Amino acid sequence: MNKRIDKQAFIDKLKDGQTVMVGGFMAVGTPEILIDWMVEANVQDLTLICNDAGFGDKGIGKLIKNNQVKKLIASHIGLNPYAGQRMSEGTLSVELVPQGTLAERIRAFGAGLGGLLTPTGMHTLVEEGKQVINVEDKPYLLETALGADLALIEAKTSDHYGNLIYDKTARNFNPVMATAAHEVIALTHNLVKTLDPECIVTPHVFVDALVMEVHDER
Amino acid sequence: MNKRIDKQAFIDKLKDGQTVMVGGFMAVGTPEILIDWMVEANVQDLTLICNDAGFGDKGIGKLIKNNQVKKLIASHIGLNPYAGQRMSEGTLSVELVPQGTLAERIRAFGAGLGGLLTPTGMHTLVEEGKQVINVEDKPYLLETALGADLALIEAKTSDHYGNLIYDKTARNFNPVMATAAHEVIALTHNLVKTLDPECIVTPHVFVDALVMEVHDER
Amino acid sequence: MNAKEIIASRVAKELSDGDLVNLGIGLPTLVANYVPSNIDVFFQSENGLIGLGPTPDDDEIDKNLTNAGAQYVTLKQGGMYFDSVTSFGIIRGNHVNITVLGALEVDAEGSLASWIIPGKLVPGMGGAMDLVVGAKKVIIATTHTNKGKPKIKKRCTLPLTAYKEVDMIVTELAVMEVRDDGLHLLERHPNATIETIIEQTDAPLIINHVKLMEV
Amino acid sequence: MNAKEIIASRVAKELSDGDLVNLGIGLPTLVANYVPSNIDVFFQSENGLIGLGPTPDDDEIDKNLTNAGAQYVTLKQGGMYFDSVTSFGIIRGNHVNITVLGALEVDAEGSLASWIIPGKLVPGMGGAMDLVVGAKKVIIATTHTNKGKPKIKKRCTLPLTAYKEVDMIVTELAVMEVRDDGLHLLERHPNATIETIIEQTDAPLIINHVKLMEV
Repeated sequence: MNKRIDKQAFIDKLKDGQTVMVGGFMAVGTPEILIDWMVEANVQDLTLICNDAGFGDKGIGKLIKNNQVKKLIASHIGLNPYAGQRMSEGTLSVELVPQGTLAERIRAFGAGLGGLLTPTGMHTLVEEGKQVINVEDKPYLLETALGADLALIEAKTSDHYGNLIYDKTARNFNPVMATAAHEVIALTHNLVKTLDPECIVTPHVFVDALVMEVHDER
Repeated sequence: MNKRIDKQAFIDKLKDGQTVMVGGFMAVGTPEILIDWMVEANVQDLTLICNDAGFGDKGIGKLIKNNQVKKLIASHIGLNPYAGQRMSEGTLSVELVPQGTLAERIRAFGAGLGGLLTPTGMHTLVEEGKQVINVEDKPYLLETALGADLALIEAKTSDHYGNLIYDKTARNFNPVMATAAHEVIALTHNLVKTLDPECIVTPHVFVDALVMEVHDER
Repeated sequence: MNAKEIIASRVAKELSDGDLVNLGIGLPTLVANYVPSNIDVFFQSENGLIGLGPTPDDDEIDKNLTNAGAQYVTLKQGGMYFDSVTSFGIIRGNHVNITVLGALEVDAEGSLASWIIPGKLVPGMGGAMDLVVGAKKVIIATTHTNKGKPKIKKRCTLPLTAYKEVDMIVTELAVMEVRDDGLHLLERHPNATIETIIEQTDAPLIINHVKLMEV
Repeated sequence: MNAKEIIASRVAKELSDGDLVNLGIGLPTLVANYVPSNIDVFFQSENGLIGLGPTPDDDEIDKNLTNAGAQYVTLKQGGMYFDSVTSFGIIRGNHVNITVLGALEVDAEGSLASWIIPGKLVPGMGGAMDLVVGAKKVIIATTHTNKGKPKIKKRCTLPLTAYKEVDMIVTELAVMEVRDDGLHLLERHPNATIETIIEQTDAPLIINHVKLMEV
């Protein structure tokens, strides 16, 4: 059950047109080296699911800058000037999702749910095209599950099985994305023999492959 | 922000007719002493939400034996002979819920969701009286949020703020129930100054009161 | 080998290295005794752990470490604890490779009845409905008949646990697979003739090449 | 005190001991500077922590410890980290006592517009829609007007962030509360007359006893 892969094995998993979830919140907790390798591989027409668009030269922003992204599903794109630019050029489409709804939709996919009812977005543009369902006379939006072909996440430490823990606010979307993709690849900065079974955040069953980065060069 | 309460303060929070969630799985992780105090207080007409009915003399089974429970919402009642007996006597009504659906319904309440779409129970008796909603041509049951007046949970250790960690499989329903009641009371076996902020399972904001039991006498 | 041992040992051959497996209570728990030694399998217990280890000695018992059948267990290396929401997220979310469950009835369409015995108190479905719906592969491990009456039906007559979710049925007589065109007889126990199996099965069987069960 | 400081200091008086508070980026973050010293308040940052501590010195900066505005922060005792799902469960689930947010427009019904400026790139709603819907008490902290134009309307004209969710509006001129019967003027800044406030507000104000703002 050796899950470690190298750069080439990672690049071999990338394909044009894939839907890829990437962990991170304004690039904190984004597996930068994996993004760099995606830029290097220059895969095209990606659909990305991420909390935000990162920055121009940090996080998934690098993929947007390099014109590899066809569609972005995110809660915020304001810190990456290339996102707006690509949108007005017509090469990038953006679906804006409230941050909590984004988290729940990804969670729903990972937990085998078809969707969830949230009050968030009721009576706003977010409601457009969605079913409104009343429960005890209160209206909720039906939001559907959101999964991906690939999830790229960043962990602080992994054990040999692929159990993961995270570092402070670099946790954010990483654990939930680890549940919601057909293949989950984790960048880890430490590899240890065992982790405290009470403190493991992502059980190894969610993790398909590990990339080891001892020296964090960001 | 002192959350510690004593036996009398606990008993003062109990009322006839309350809906009470109790953590535990076959009584593992059930705050036994709080159940004993409920038996002592002899509050009546309770609606209990718990994974199961416990045993005849362990867990919430003691409340059923003592005829304090009007309704039980659970996934399994087979290990408590009094549950079946009270049902046939007509003094106890039981709503059986698939275990994963029970967990999700409680979670939905705690997370402010109106409900969720699950494939579990489709084409079974569980479907009765529920809405079926199709998402991408797949049918799901709409299950609604489930909350309570009071949640009684058992933790291994609390810090002074009420942050909680649990012990092995005694965790089970405790963390989710901590999110889903108007008042949450935790029995804790240890009280410490600080807990590792990466390993806290239940943030203190969910916990209203702490009962300290240094000597576990079960 | 008795019937249960035959069933458990055959089911165990379905496991692959790295699999996450959830065993129902009763007969299915025996499967753990027959895991091939050359593979590493993780067992989940839906009350909140992955990585069931060997049964503890009396002096190693921890009252807060049990399986979903309330038996004392241990945790093996690489295992971890989690809450019920996570546990059923793993189950419903298709992250369990194989679940093995018992049956009152199972049918040619892959529907399962396992929670209501007419005239008896209904103890509840526990986690079974989620497991059958959520696991990648659902294996029913059951004796072929109950007091001589077939448990494998064309259509279940008892209230369902799940509709069209079962992938494979393993009994002491045969191994069957539910496919789109019906129930295929894949293997027979060396002591069971195809005629016996047909006779004791209340569902049409599609029969092509029937291999001998390795147990 | 400038307008922002007046607003932030007044909002801070709404906090109680033990409150969980979420401050939006911009003006609302200033509220943290005015928390009364006799109460203990926990600030949440929706990217994944409760217990924001003081801004770190340069040599204490941890690149993996930031707030929702991507600023480096610290964690105070009793605080903890969690993932985005938990964070928004806390927010949506009514566990945040008070959220303080800015506005483009806010109206007499308690509806808020804060995420779309016509003709400009829409950066996204981030977590604002969840916060406004989920927090027990929603306080809008905003200058009373924008370049002389009222921000407090009878009805919002811009696309909404949330409908009928705002509880209180605090500006440099006044404190207003949204009630079932309309928008009540509760307090005025000592330098602002009721006439000025009415003039600069594009919504009918219900006026009974108007106290002086304590700042």
